[in-house]
Parts: sequence; C-alpha cells; structure tokens
Amino acid sequence: MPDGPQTPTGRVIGDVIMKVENVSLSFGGVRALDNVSFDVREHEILAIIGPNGAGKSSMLNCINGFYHPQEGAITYKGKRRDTAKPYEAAEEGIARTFQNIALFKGMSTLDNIMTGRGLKMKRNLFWQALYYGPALKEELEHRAKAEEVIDFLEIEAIRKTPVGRLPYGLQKRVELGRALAAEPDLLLLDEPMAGMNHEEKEDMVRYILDVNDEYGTTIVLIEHDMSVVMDISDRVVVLDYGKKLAAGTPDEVKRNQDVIDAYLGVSHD
Amino acid sequence: MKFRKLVLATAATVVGLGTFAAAEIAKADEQFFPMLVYRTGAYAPSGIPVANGFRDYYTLLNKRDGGINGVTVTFEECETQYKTNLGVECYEKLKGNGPTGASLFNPYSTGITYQLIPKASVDKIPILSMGYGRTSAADGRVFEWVFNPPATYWSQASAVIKYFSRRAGGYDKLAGKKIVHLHHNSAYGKEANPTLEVLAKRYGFKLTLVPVDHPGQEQASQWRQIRRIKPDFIFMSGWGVMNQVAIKEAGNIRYPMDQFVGNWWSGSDADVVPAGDGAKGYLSTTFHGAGSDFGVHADIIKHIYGGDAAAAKENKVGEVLYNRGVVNAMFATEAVRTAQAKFGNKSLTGEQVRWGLENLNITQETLDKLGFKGMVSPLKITCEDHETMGPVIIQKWDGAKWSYASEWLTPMRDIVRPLVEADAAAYAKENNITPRNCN
Amino acid sequence: MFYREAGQFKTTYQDDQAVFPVLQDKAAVFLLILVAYAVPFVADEYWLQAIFIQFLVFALMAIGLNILMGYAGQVSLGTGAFAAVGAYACYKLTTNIEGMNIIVAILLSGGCAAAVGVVFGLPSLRIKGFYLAVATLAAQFFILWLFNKVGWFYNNNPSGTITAPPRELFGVLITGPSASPEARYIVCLTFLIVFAWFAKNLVRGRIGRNWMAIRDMDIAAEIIGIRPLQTKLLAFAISSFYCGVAGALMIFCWLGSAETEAFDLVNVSFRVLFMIIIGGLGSIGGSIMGAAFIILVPIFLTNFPPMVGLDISTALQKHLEEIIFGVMIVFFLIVEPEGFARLWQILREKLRKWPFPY
Amino acid sequence: MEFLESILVTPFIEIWESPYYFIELVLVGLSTGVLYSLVALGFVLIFKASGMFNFAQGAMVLFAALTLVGLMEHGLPLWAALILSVATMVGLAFLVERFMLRHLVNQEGLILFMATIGLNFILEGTGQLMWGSDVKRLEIGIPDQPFDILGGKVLLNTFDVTAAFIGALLVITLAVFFQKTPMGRALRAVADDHQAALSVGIPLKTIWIAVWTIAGIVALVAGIVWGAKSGVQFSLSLIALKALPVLILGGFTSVPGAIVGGLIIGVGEKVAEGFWGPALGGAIENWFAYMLALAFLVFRPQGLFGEKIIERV
Repeated sequence: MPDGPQTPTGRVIGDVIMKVENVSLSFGGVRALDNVSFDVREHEILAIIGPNGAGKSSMLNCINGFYHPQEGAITYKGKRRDTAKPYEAAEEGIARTFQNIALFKGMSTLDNIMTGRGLKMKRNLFWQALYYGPALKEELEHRAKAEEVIDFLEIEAIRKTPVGRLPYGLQKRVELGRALAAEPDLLLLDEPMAGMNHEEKEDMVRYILDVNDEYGTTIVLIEHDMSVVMDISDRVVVLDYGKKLAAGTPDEVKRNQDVIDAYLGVSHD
Repeated sequence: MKFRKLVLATAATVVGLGTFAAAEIAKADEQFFPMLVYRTGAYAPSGIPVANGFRDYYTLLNKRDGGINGVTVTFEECETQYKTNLGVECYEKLKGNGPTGASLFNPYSTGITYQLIPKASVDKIPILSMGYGRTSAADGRVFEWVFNPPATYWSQASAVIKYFSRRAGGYDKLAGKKIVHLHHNSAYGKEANPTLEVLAKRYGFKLTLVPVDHPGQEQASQWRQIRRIKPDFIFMSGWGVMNQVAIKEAGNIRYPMDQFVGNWWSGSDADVVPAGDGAKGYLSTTFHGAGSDFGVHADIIKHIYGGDAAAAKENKVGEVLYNRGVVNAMFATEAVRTAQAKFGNKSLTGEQVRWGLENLNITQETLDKLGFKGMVSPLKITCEDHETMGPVIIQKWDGAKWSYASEWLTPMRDIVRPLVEADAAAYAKENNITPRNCN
Repeated sequence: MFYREAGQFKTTYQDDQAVFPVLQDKAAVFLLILVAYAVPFVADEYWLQAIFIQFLVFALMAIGLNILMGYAGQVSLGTGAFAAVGAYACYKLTTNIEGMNIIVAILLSGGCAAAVGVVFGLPSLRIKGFYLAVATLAAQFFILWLFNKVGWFYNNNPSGTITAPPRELFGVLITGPSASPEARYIVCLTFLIVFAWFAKNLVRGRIGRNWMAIRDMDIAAEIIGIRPLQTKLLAFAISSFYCGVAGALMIFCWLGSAETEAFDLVNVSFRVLFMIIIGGLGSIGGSIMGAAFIILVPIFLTNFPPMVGLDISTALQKHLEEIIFGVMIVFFLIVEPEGFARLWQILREKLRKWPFPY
Repeated sequence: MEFLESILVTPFIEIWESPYYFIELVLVGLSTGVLYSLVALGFVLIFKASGMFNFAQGAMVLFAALTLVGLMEHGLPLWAALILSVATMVGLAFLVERFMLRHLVNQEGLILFMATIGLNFILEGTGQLMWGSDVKRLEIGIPDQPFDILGGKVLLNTFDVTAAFIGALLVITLAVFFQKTPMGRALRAVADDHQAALSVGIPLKTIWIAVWTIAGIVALVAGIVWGAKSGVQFSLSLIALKALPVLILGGFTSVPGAIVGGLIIGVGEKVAEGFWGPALGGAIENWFAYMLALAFLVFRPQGLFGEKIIERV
C-alpha cells in the first residue's frame, strides 16, 4: 500500500517530522490552547490525552489547518503549516479522522474510501466526462487500491452500503479507511475508539498498530481510554485547560504528579 | 399498497395522454378561431375583458347572422397566463383545429407574438396583432403573414406627441418642454423609445425614459424622480398592476392628471377603478370608443345576455378592453368575409384568410351595418402597409366612464414609416428573407 | 420473474462500475433510446413542438441544476439567468460570426454560461444553504436586467427580442422557423442523451465524489484534500454550462424567439427546481423523470376535462389545474420525499423479487 | 471613464446638491421598508418555528386579501369581513398542520420548501377560484392625501405614512409577543431545538398552528395595505420576492433582522433607483436589493444579527 519506508517489526523511531512550538489559540476570550509545544517523530504513535475541554481536538484542528493559532508555529517536514489551509495539509500527507464521525452520509462505503484517493487521481474533466481510456484506467487502478483498504479493514460486505445506514462502529472503521486510502505520512485520530464496545476497540487497536507497523505511518491520536493509550503509544502529551501538563513515555506520564492531580480531580472535573 | 396505487395512477396518466392526442373532430362549413386568453395570473384583469369581447362577438355572429355568410364561427380558448411557454403550447394545440385549421391568431401578448411571427409563414396561419407586437411587421413586404392594424406603438407615440404639441400650442412650443416616458421594463414597454427619441430630436423637447420593472407594484422612487424632473407631460406604456400603481402615485406627487397620458394598454377600466377618485381626469390613447352605447353592444346584450344589462356589465361589456376584443374579433371575421368573396362561402384556410386580411377594406358603411358606428375608424390594409396608421384618439376618465377628449390624431407617417422599413429590412437580412414585391 | 440478475456475476471492477450493471436495465435503456428516436415518426406536431422538445430542453436544464444542487449541494435559483446567458450568447455568435457551425455555437454558449456561473458561484465559498439560494437570485435579476437593458445583447434591434436565425446541420435545417419539428427534436434528444451520459460519468468519478463530499460534509471534505472553492466553482461551471446549452436550445429549437421574460424566475428557475426535487436530488435519471412530471402533468390536467367531455370554463380549469398540481406535489413529498429516483429504486427492488414476497 | 464617473462620482455630488430629494427618497424608502419587513416577518415566524422556508407567504398575502375583499363585495361590512378573514387564516393554519406539516416532520429543509411551493399553487388556485382573478378595489378608509413637510420641499402621503405606522405597530407587537409572552418564548424554544421543546411539554402541534395563524394574520395585514394601494389582484403574491433580500440581510431567524433589514432594503433600493438609476438605465431596484444583500452576506455570512459562526469538528 503506502510507499513510505518499510520498517521491520520493532519499529525504529525516526527524526522529528513535526514541531509544535508555543502554540496559542483563543476564541473570543476563551483560551483553547496556551503556549503548547511538543514534537512528533517519524513512525511513532503519539497520544494526546487530557480531560474534556483540554484543547485536544483544537490541537489537531490547528495541525491540519482548520484553525489557525494566533501565536506560535507548527512546522511539518520543515515547512510552516500553522497558516496553511486544511486541503494543503492533505496534500502534504496529513490525514485525519474525527471525534464525531464526519463521513459523507449520502455516499457508499466504497465511494467514501475513494474520496480519500482523490488527491492521487489526475485525469481532467474531459476524460472524466467520457469515462473512457485514461480516466477509466485510472479509476480502476484506484478502485483496486481502495479495495485493498477495504480488505485490510475487513469491510468487504458493506462496500456498496450508504454509510448513513451503518452502525456506529463500522462507520468509525470506514472513516479510518478513508484516511488510510490517502496513504498519509501523518495520521491524526480523534478518539478513534470512543463509544465502542470492548471487541470493537480491540479491532481498532489492531488496525492502528498494523498501520503503524506495516506502513510506518506516524500517528497522533486522542484517546480517553487510558489502558489503550498506555498500551499502544510511544509517547504521551497531556493537556489541561489548554496548557501542556506533561509529556514523555507512558510510564513517565503515569508517574507525573500534575497529571495525577488533574485526573483525580484536584484542580477540576 | 400505497405503491400499487401510484403505479395505477401512472398507468392511467399514460393512457389518458395517449388518447386525447388522437381526438379530432371534423365538421363542414365552420370557420375556426383560436383564442389565446389569460383569465388567470398576474395579467388576468386585462385578459378577462379582452377574452369576453372576443367570445361575445363570435357568439353574436352565430346568433344574429347565422355565422359569416352562413359559415358557423367556432372558437376555442386556451389559457396562456401571458406566459411564452404556454403560448407555444396553446398555439400548437389550436392551430390544427377546425376543418381547415386555425383562421388566424390573436396572441394578445408581445412575447407570444414575437414567438409566433416566424412560425406564421411556415404554418401558413396569419397573425393579427391589433395594436401590439412587432411594430416593423407593418412592412408587409417582409412580414407577409403578420398584420398589426390600425396602428403600432411607434405610430401611437407620434400621435401622442402630436397631441402634446396641440396642448402646448403648436409644434414650435414643444421645444424645451420636458416629457417623461414611464414604461414597463420589457420589450413591450421599450418599444416606443426609439420613435420618441427621434421625435425629441426633431421637436427639441427633453425626453426622459423612466423604466419600471415587472410587475410594477413599487414605483415610489420613479415618481419621486418624476417629481424632481417636473415634466410638462408624461406618456406611459404600462401593463397590469403597473398602471394602477402609477395612477395612484401620480396623485401622490400631485401631478396634474390631464398631463398624464397612458398608451392604449394603460387605459382600461381595470387600471383606473382601483385608484378611486385619484384617477379622475386621467388620459389615455385608444383607437376605438369605450362604453356600451354602440349598436353592437345593443345586439350583444339582446342576443347573448337576453337583454339583461346587469349580467352584461358583470361580463365587462362596454369596458375598454372588452370593446377592444370586440373590435379585434370584428376585424378578424371581416377578413374572413373578405376572403369568402374570393374563395367562396365555406371553411377557409389560414392562407385564404391571409389574403382576406391583406385586402381588408372596412368602410364606414360596413361599420354602420355591423353596429360599430362611431366606435372605430374605417380601415384599409394593403400589401405594403399592414398597419394602415389609423387615427388615434385621447380618452379621459371622469371617475365613472371614459369619453373622448380630443379629435382623432393621425400618426406622423413621414417619421414612423422609414423607421419601420429600416427595422424590417434588418430583420429580413438576419433571417434570410427576401422582401416580396408589392407592385 | 423476468427481472432477474442471478447468474450475472461481475468479475472485473469495470463491470462492477458500469452504469447499468444489470443486463435487463441495459437492454431497457437501449430500447428507450430507440423509442425516443422513433417518436418523430409517430407523434404529431403538437406533441413534438409543444411538449417533447420542451421536455428535452428542461430535462437538460434539470440535469444541470441537479449537478449543482443534488450532487454538489449548492442551492441555486439562478437557472433562468444562466439559461439566458446561453441563449443570448448563441444569438450573438450565430448572428455576428458568419458561417459558424450551430453545434459549435451552442457549445460555446454553454461555455459563456459556465463563465458567468463561476462568477456568481464565488459567494458560495462563504454563503450556504438558503442564503446562497437567495443570493443566486441576484444573478437572476441582474443578468435579465442587463440583457434587457443593453442593446448590444440583442443587436440593438428596436424590439428587444432575439430570434433564432435559420441554421443547418449536415444540410438539414435545424433552427429557425422553417426547421421541421422532427429535426429539432432529434437535435435536442441527442444533446440530452450525450450530456446525460457525460453527467453520469462525471458524477460517478472523482469529480462527482468530490462534489458529494462537499455536499455531505464540507469540512471533512476539505480535510481530506478537496479544495472547496475549486470544487464548488467547477460545479457551478458545469451546471451553468448545461443550463446555457439548454437555454440556447430553448430559443433555437423550441421557442424560436424570445425576450428576457422567457427566462424569468417563476417560469424557469423555480420550475427546474421543482423538477429536481420531485425527480430526486442527486440522480440524473430522476432529473429526467422530474422534468417529465412537471411538464406533462399540467398538460394532462388541461386536456383531461375536454377529453372526457367536460365543458368547463378556461379560468376554472386553470385554477383547478393549479390546485390539483399543488396537491400532487404535497402528496408526493409526503409519500416519497426523495422523489421519483427513489420510487424507481423501490420499484426495481420489488421487480427483482416478484412474484416472491421476499 | 465617463461611465465610471457617472456611477461613482456624480450620484454623490447629486446627493450633496439635492438633499431634499435625498430625504424624500429615504422617507419613502422607510415607509416601503416597513411593509417589506412585514412580509419578511411572516417568513421569519414560520422559519423559526418549523424550519420551513415558506414560499407560500406571498400566496397567503394574495389569498387573505382576496378573501377579505371578496367578502366585502358580498356586502359584508369591513369589521365582519375582517373577522371572517382572520378565521379563514386560522382555518388555513389548521389545515396546513393537519395535512402537511404533520406528515413532513423531520424532513429536510429543501423538501419542506418544496411542499410550501405546492401550497403556493393550492392557495393561488383556490383564492382565484373562489373570488375570481379580476382586480378588486379595496377601500378601508385610510386617508390618501399628499402633504408637505420641511417647508414644502418634501412631499409625503398620508396613506404611506399610515400604512407604515400600521406595519410598524404590527412589527412591534410581534417583537414584544416573541420576547415577553410565554407563547412567544415557547416558539423561540421550538426554533432552537425541537426535541428540547417537546421534552419540556410544549405540544408542537399547537405551536405550528399558532405560528401559521400569526403568519396568516401578518399576510392579511400586508395584503390589506398593499391591496388598498394597488388593488387586490394576483400581483400581490409577487411581493414575496421583495421580502427575500430582506431575509438574507436580516437572517432567516431574526425578528429584529427582518425589521432592520426591511428598512435598509427599502431605503437602499429607493435611493439607488433615484440616484444611480438614471446613469444605469433605470429599473435597477430589483437586482440592487439582491446585490446589496449579497454583498453584505459575503462580508458577514451570519447576517445582520446572527452570531459569528464558529465551525467545529
């Protein structure tokens, strides 16, 4: 599937691929992010955790250009990206899933996944109108790629079903499929396991690890389930009230006094 | 269950559509007159009296005279709502009716007229657009199939300027006068503009064109503009609700009604009645009398309404646009009568009726005989001149009825005819038509 | 029973992505096209001239609007204006350029309409839903005003109307008054079939998916790399192109002559909107069915009473027609809000199973 | 160049040079604007309560006015005809709820919109079927006399002023009703969240009937005022189109937006027609209103009184 560097099992964490430096973001008077800094290394799985309203989703939104931070800088692959547009993020290889499913409800599973391939398809309007020759060839090639994703996520049976009719867990899976179809270098997952039962969670964890493992995709995820976070992430960033509380390996974070306070509700919640 | 019903309904629709297409009746010695009417929609207040006028006159011919020289008059209405697309449908639906097809069409809409003009020569059915439609159709050499007697918008405009000059005390007094043309912002409303511009140049009056968008419910700013200009005369080419609002607004700025002249589509009862007392003294052009005091009305009330004058009034008998329908129907049937003299007293084709129109010569005697004495001027159409430039007269609304307020005004042929010929020539060139020779 | 797809297996993705994957469908569509081409040999002039050509023109326009609204989710009420651009452009092209092929002229007119559509599509980046719909009314009113006001658009003729000049294709007259209804019908039919096919191709490929993505969730679409402005503008351009071509055909093959009034809001923009809502948003076939419904039902209602021998006055008949038409619209929306396209789908499902209940 | 000057410079000089003409246009614009607000309010009420973009509002104006004038033609005095007309609009509200809204709960906005177009046809057809398509004169006793102000420099009309006053009165009544009464608050609650409104025990059915009734009465008043001006006839249903730019400007759900939007559009189009019209060839009012609204929207997509939309994912 993706052309990224193939890492053997027992992945090698690479260089810093993205740097978040002193990012601040506010809406009106509300400060959603306050001077947050961290970095993401190639091939790693980085988890962002924190209580509700800590600014986790806002952080992801800043990374893929949906929000533009008022202060600070985000550098991705050596380029500033805090002022870029969302579609530019996609063009640079950043894909994303959403906390509240953001699938295209009127389209089938297959079409949803095919939209993920859109950036890689080049045939112009005239060929497309004819649906013949190069356009047809291209369409079929990408269909094959999309089918690989479908196989990988084991959603063959719902290929032609409009996603609006799928159960929640499957929708989450299709959304992951759409992100994967883009063959991203950096995958942002916003609570991929929220609202899932135990088995669905296990499946999802497996897919995430497989993606990371097989294709070397760098993953930044937001997750509430601590056991999952501690199990799969290489490093963890903790946000609270828009501020970075702590960062480090799961073990380090677990022992951090501020984090324990925040989670045990000393300060709030 | 629901689903099954739908299928049945669809099937019924399809079957229904198929059968009525085939329906066709043929009878001998009938002359068929199609009627494109608008009894509903935004322009219904104007459309209803016109349609009633046609209907009553056709019926009258059958009841009083037993048809035209024994040939029964038949007619069928088709509702256009003054819309072009429905006009096409009605035209296609009616053009083949009757034993010999439609005699002629009276579209009663500028848009539909334009639309039918090219078709007329192909389908060989003449168009009689009485006082509306394409002005340059007056050039019979190019527009063989279109007739627009007794006068066109351009002729009318020249007659109105003539009237203004008389009010001002002579053509030389027009210089420096301010005249506003308040017009419907459509092909119809703009029609008089070029002629007025030519006249403005010739007589040195200052012309201001003030358009009003469809439907014309809102004219406050236009009238404030007019108040600022303080024109000596206003000429209006309005239609539908625009007329009523304009008359009301004129009162609002205290504009003297006797300097405000509507064209012949802006001077019907429906235009002045809603404005109430404010409309008293309002002027408009016309080419036929208003009211129900003419011979033909007596016949209509007698033969159609059984002498019941109230029922006749209910049906608009005597209103300006009703009378227009009657006059138009008379022109149409007289054209058929003229053609019968050549082709025999039987059902005539559109082509034969066209000949009748082109040789139509309505003399004063004919008018007297038909009950139109004093209502309309004699008229003679020729191969070259499909318009005749008949005289125009100004009528005045006194709050209850219309009455003549000027002498008959003849349009300025020397100005209008060259414009007509130029436009006709341009049309001929654009559409690869070789003008015929009338000599 | 006869509508079985058992045994028709798809072995390639290409087969699987065909427009009509089921053999019977394919056959039915071919048959339908054949019948459509055979219509001129049986239908009389009234049907061809007043109804079928009108239907073809409006079906094309409905496809255009459906691309914009049904697929790209941008509500527009400017259809009439875009059609007018096509019509006036075609008039200017054919009357001012000697010997220009009429088909080329019509296509170029579509191009002009597309350009105008793009300009009026620009606000769509910031305005959504009904607000956009009302904003497109600005296009509707402004463009018609312009064509009415500026004499250049109608070659300064004093009548202010445009008239289709006679033009030939392969030696057969297809526009102007002398062109036979049959020839005009065939031209319009061919345009409709070809452009319906193009539309179908566009909406099942990348471009169509991008449109639908923008429609369903514009934020998510942008985040997976779909440029909202380009995608929306492309939808406006293609949609307006269709409307422009249909507008040109409207004057050149149907009405023959018109002023701006022929393209007004109620007669064109709203009418086409009804067609796609009744037909089904996001369905090419639905657009065609919707056009048929909106055009045929009033004609049926007008002709029905005389057909069964009822003699009622014209006005009464028109009022009844309006009321029944209104009731039918409401009824259909209650029974099947997703339009004929969905109804057709249900019918197909039933057919596949018939005569077995499951 | 000359053209640009005629639209960019000359009008402003003219405004400076003829202030009374300008004032007159503004006043006329305000009095028309109030009536636009009135029609727009009908839209806003229904949109707030049922998420329905009621295209039939114009037809309701026609229908209500036709009913009133039709009854008066049958010899009823004004007050009796008024009561019966109001009763008719209430009946209409019931019918709409029973046969339309009830079956269309939770449908998409566009479907609801289309349904109101169906209703539009029904009302236009029924109104004309019952009372005919003729233009009818409506005399309700509002004095119609021009009068001078500012020393004869500016001319106004008692009818316009009275009509504006009636419109303003109704608009204020409605605003108060929405803000202060329990019913009004309930309506606002429904607009914000159907489910929530249901859960606190407000029957949706009652609210729909109430709101359609109010919209019907608003339509009746609009119909009376416009009808007295130009005669009651089919064209009344077209004034709905004049309310649309007001709606975009003011926002579909904002009562103050409809009021202020109406005034802005009224004044804007009159002044534009008066000063820019001559240079552009006139009859620019219609598109100018839409262009004004459009230009405004591009800079402020949330409308006049809407809050800034923060998109979330």
